[in-house]
Amino acid sequence: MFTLAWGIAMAEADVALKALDEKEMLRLYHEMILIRRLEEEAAHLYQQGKIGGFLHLYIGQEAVASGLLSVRRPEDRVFTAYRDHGVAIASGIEAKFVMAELMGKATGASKGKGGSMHLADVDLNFWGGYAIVGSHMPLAAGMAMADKYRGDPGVTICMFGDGATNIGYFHESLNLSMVWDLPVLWVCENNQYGMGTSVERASAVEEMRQKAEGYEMPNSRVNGMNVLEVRRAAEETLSYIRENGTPYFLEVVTYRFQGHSMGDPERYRESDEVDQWREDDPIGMFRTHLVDTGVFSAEELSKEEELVDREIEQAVEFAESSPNPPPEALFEDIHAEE
Amino acid sequence: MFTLAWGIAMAEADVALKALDEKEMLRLYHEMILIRRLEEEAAHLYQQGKIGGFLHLYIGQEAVASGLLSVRRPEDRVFTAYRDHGVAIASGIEAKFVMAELMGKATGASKGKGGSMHLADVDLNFWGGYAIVGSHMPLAAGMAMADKYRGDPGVTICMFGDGATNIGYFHESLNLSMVWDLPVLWVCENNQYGMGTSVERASAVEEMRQKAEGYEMPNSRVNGMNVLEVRRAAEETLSYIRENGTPYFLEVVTYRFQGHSMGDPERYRESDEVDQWREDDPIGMFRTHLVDTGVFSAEELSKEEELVDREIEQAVEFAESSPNPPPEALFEDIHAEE
Amino acid sequence: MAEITMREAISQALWEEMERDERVFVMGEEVGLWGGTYAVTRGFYDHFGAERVRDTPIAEGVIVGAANGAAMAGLRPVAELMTINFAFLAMDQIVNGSAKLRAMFGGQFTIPIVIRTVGGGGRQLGATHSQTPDAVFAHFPGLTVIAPGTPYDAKGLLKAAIRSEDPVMFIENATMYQTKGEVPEGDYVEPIGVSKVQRKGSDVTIVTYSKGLQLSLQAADQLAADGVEVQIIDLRCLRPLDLGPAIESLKRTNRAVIVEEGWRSYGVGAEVASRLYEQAFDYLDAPVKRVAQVEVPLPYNRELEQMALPQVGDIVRAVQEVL
Amino acid sequence: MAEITMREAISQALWEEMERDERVFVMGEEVGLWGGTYAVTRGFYDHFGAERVRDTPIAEGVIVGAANGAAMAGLRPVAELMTINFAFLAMDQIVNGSAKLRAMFGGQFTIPIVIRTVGGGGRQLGATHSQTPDAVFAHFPGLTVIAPGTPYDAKGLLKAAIRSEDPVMFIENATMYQTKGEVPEGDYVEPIGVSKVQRKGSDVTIVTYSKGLQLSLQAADQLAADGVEVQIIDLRCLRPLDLGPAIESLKRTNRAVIVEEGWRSYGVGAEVASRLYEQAFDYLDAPVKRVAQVEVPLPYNRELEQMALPQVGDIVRAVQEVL
Ligand SMILES: Cc1ncc(C[n+]2csc(CCOP(=O)(O)OP(=O)(O)O)c2C)c(N)n1
Ligand SMILES: Cc1ncc(C[n+]2csc(CCOP(=O)(O)OP(=O)(O)O)c2C)c(N)n1
Ligand SMILES: [Mg+2]
Ligand SMILES: [Mg+2]
Repeated sequence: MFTLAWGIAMAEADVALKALDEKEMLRLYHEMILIRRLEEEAAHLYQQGKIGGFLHLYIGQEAVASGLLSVRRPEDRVFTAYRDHGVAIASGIEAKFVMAELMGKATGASKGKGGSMHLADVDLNFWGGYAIVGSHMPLAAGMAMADKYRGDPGVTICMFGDGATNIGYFHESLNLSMVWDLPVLWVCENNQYGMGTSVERASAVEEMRQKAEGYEMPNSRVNGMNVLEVRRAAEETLSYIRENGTPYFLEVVTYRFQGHSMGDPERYRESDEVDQWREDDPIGMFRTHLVDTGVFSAEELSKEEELVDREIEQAVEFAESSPNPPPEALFEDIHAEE
Repeated sequence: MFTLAWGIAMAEADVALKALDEKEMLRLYHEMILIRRLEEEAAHLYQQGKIGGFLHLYIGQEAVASGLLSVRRPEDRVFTAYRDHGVAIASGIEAKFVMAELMGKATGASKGKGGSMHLADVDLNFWGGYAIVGSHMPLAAGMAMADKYRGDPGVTICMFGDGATNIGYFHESLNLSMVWDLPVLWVCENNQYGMGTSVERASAVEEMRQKAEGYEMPNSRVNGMNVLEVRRAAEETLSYIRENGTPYFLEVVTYRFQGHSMGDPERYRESDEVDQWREDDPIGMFRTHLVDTGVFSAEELSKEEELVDREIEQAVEFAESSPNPPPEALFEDIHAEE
Repeated sequence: MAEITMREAISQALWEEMERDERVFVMGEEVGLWGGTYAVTRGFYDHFGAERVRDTPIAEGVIVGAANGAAMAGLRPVAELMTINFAFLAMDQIVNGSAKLRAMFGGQFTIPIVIRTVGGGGRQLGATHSQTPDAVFAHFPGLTVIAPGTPYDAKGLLKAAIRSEDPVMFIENATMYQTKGEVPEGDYVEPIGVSKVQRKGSDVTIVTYSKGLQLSLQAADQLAADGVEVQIIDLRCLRPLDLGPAIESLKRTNRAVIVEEGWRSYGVGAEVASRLYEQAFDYLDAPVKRVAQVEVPLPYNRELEQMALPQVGDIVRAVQEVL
Repeated sequence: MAEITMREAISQALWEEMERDERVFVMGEEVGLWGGTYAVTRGFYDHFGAERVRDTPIAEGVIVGAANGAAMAGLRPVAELMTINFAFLAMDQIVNGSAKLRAMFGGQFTIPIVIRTVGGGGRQLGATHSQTPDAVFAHFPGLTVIAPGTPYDAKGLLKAAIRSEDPVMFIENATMYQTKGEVPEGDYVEPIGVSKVQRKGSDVTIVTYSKGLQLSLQAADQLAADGVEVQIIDLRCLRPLDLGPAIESLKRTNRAVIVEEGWRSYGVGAEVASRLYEQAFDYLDAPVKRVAQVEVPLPYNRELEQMALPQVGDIVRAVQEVL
């Protein structure tokens, strides 16, 4: 089993921290809390039958999306898999549009056609969550190629799980990105499991970044429970890509606190393990850090949490009161030319 | 472009050479000549319209199949791609059954149903040539798994091209072989091109063995123009696998002297390059070596070549005089249960 | 006979075959420790061990491919593809591999693989996770395609599939695992490629399979209340396709409705209808009706999704229309 | 009008579209330096350069996948799959990707990809390299499937495909590249989803497409010598499928034969026949005949292979039988 070795991480990250202004700190904190609360609420609504399909929670991994996307530019494109609520929020989709999509409403990010696994907002350059494992990796390569073809700036940020690294798409996409010198940041969220299969039961190597070696792709590994470290890694790797126009492989080590999706019996891991990781709760750690270093007081942060609570309430209200797509929507948006 | 760096190879291989008896030397020489002549004859018959479909010649690569399979045991299984004449012969299929298959005859290795790309003789543990690039790699993993499952000995030797290393199957198969500890010898015949695409235009790395690093799979690279070196590498790697029960990746550097298949315009490479490689003709080099070191005289080898000529004549005769499959064969051998 | 669920029936078949024959093993994503995402192999891992209940990486190509290889080597793999939507990632190994390799090498070996997979819509999983593309697999000679509609047939046919020397694709429907039916406890085998009368009636012939059978049985009850008696033929197997009982029935009813969950165009109903016309043209008093899925990528929204899927009411209407 | 080959017609369409629109580019195995394994893109690499004529690694999944991505980003990729047999390796990207992503995300983007590929048997390439599985792709809503039967249509329809905002699978036949026909020199576009009368006659309606059209035209000549005049309808497009002209024709001929190169069961003919019955039941005097491939993995041996493929003689016989 993978064990934590990030003892010094938060301290180290102080350097980066210093450079951040307070406003950005608060924004980051707000966003992570927003993701967490949104999902807690979604789990609740799922149990009530107001959300259908699969619901894959991101709880425990919030620092990855928030840290990573906090430094992306508008021209940077974002792709992820079906565990996409956090990435959607961190890409800038408002909570209410996420919530409406979860409830299948016409006002949802994907007009109620996609659901939890298929959020997107192309205007925000968030190109969506994809439920076929690994299938978005070729898409990401193609988008980066398009940008390069037209001489447009922008890096394509493509997130995927540890489990996805074992599928053919991973290999074909990474190779192509090197052969064609594509500006892609490949981000592996290693949360230790693909459904119930731990990394060592599915992968020849335990560090996902090692796979990049097979392509001579520069790579590194970072603590995904620390939003500031993720942010710094994102900054560094994105500027590497902007300078060189070639891909980079970033492994972010993290953990999902909940089951794979709703109703997972979790027979494949011990609750001890989960508890141990929960001690490194990315939100809790960040909160403590902000308070300890005196950037914000506990009260200030609690106030922020209340703002989030209201945002969630409003999101639910918006979603609940939004209409279902009309029957004719069944035939819409399939073809561009009818 | 990849350049030769095998200056000392033949001399080094002397050590292995000493240990070989003369009979085996002659057998190796005979076999390589047989492969070469068989293909020269096949090219001829193809031009006459007596062979149809695609015909991928192995000329230039004979030392790979012959060296590699000279040390395999009967329980070792063999898989390769569509460039399979040499592998078929080195697996023990008689020239006449190969020739009959090329002519689509009922007496052919695959009863005339497979053709050049799909030779096999399961009784010899040669499981065939496969025309979908990379598609045999999962099969090889599965066979090795079956042997392990039953506690049978035997290594599965799976040969594939440099071009095949870029397809998803490669990745999925190599990974699985490590995760499940499968006794597979993965052999990449790097002949510098996949059709008209040179290695550096298709692959992130120039040494195929580097890809094994992504799986922490032990690997090495050997000169494929030198039959003795290939043989030694096969010996070493096969015994490694027999001892450890885990896979090994062997890259064999070689070159095809002819086009990808019949009728290739070869616009993608300079004739200079071909000529340069031809100087390292694996058969010519081996002949010179055998004569120079006094193992055999030029006359003895010429006599052997005449034996091969007769064998080829007889193979053609056998094939020409063999019947086509009967019409009812169209419906045979599809299902085991009718 | 005990009433058990489809899930239990399939699970029993697998379990009994694994007990019977050491060469039988299962492999796939989450079949082991997790116990199968549809709980079909729950308890197998503990009982049979990790060698015979093999969790795999997420890599459908090598799941089917390695199972093909193991089958060629004489084992009897049951390779599970978590859903049929992921079978497209193994399409080459299924249609170019399992279906063709025996023939292509002149019959030198057999490929006794079973590819177990699960299709079906209606669970709000969105366009890429809700397909019923059974017809697509049935198009390929060399492959046997089974899609049972009752627990009884699921058990008997899965056993037959595992014992067959030939490659079989065994397609379940995700919304039917709770469907109950009478199933004998011990060993029995149903014949492959033989369709079956699942309800008798003389007014209209319904030809269907899998989920379509369950919907048709419900429609039949409603129709019976109105005095319309339908005869329901369950194909059970899409390749080879047996239309004998359907044509028998047509000769009496002279009217047919085909019910399938998948999309209409180039679907199962097209082949069945064509053969009915070819073989019973003179007995048909009205064009055959096809009840099938509306041709759209299935949306997440529940109402829209249900609109697209064939419903009991659609079948009732179709039967009334051909009368 | 000049008589040119199918190869030239397709090549012209590609060339002209690339000249017309900078967003159009081709990618695939051997499309560049080699000039295309069927020489369709010969000369393109030198003229348009490596950025717009992109040789790829052998990796069909990422060929279609990257093209999907580029299309979503606003380019107009023409992704070439060297043969349709390899399309199974890209099946997920085609049917779960190209076909569905626009709908699944509520229409936020378009996917103006063209997947050019080549099917067809009869060249002794063995079971895995000789398929004509067009029906399989036509099953999926969201995808447009075009398979032209003449150089004229090939050029006009490929241009339409490239200009379409929607994903198109464009299927050629490897034995037809030398087929000649009249083709205007400059720009013209044929409508997608509109079938076409390719020969007039009042005795029997033949519905066909692609290679089937060429075979049917030959059969028609033979039949005409015996005084039988067939009307030939070329579908040109399998999805959307236009049977208007076929039904028009049926109303006069009352007899139909469907000709396709692929396997019979679950093939194109099944869908066409079903619709003809559904829409013109009262006009049909005899069951529709399907001429198609014998259902076996195609063998290498030339005689056996030809036995399995539909021949001109089979069409003649089928027409005589429905008369
Ligand atoms: C091609 C494919 N195979 C299988 C599945 C079923 N499946 C959904 S999520 C998942 C696990 C993915 O694990 P990982 O990539 O680590 O992502 P995580 O869930 O941990 O975020 C599997 C196997 C799928 N959606 N697609
Ligand atoms: C999946 C697939 N894609 C494309 C092809 C067409 N094709 C046949 S051989 C070949 C090149 C293979 O190159 P390599 O693996 O290096 O083998 P070599 O021909 O050099 O022996 C290609 C692209 C194929 N047969 N299968
Ligand atoms: Mg994971
Ligand atoms: Mg090569």
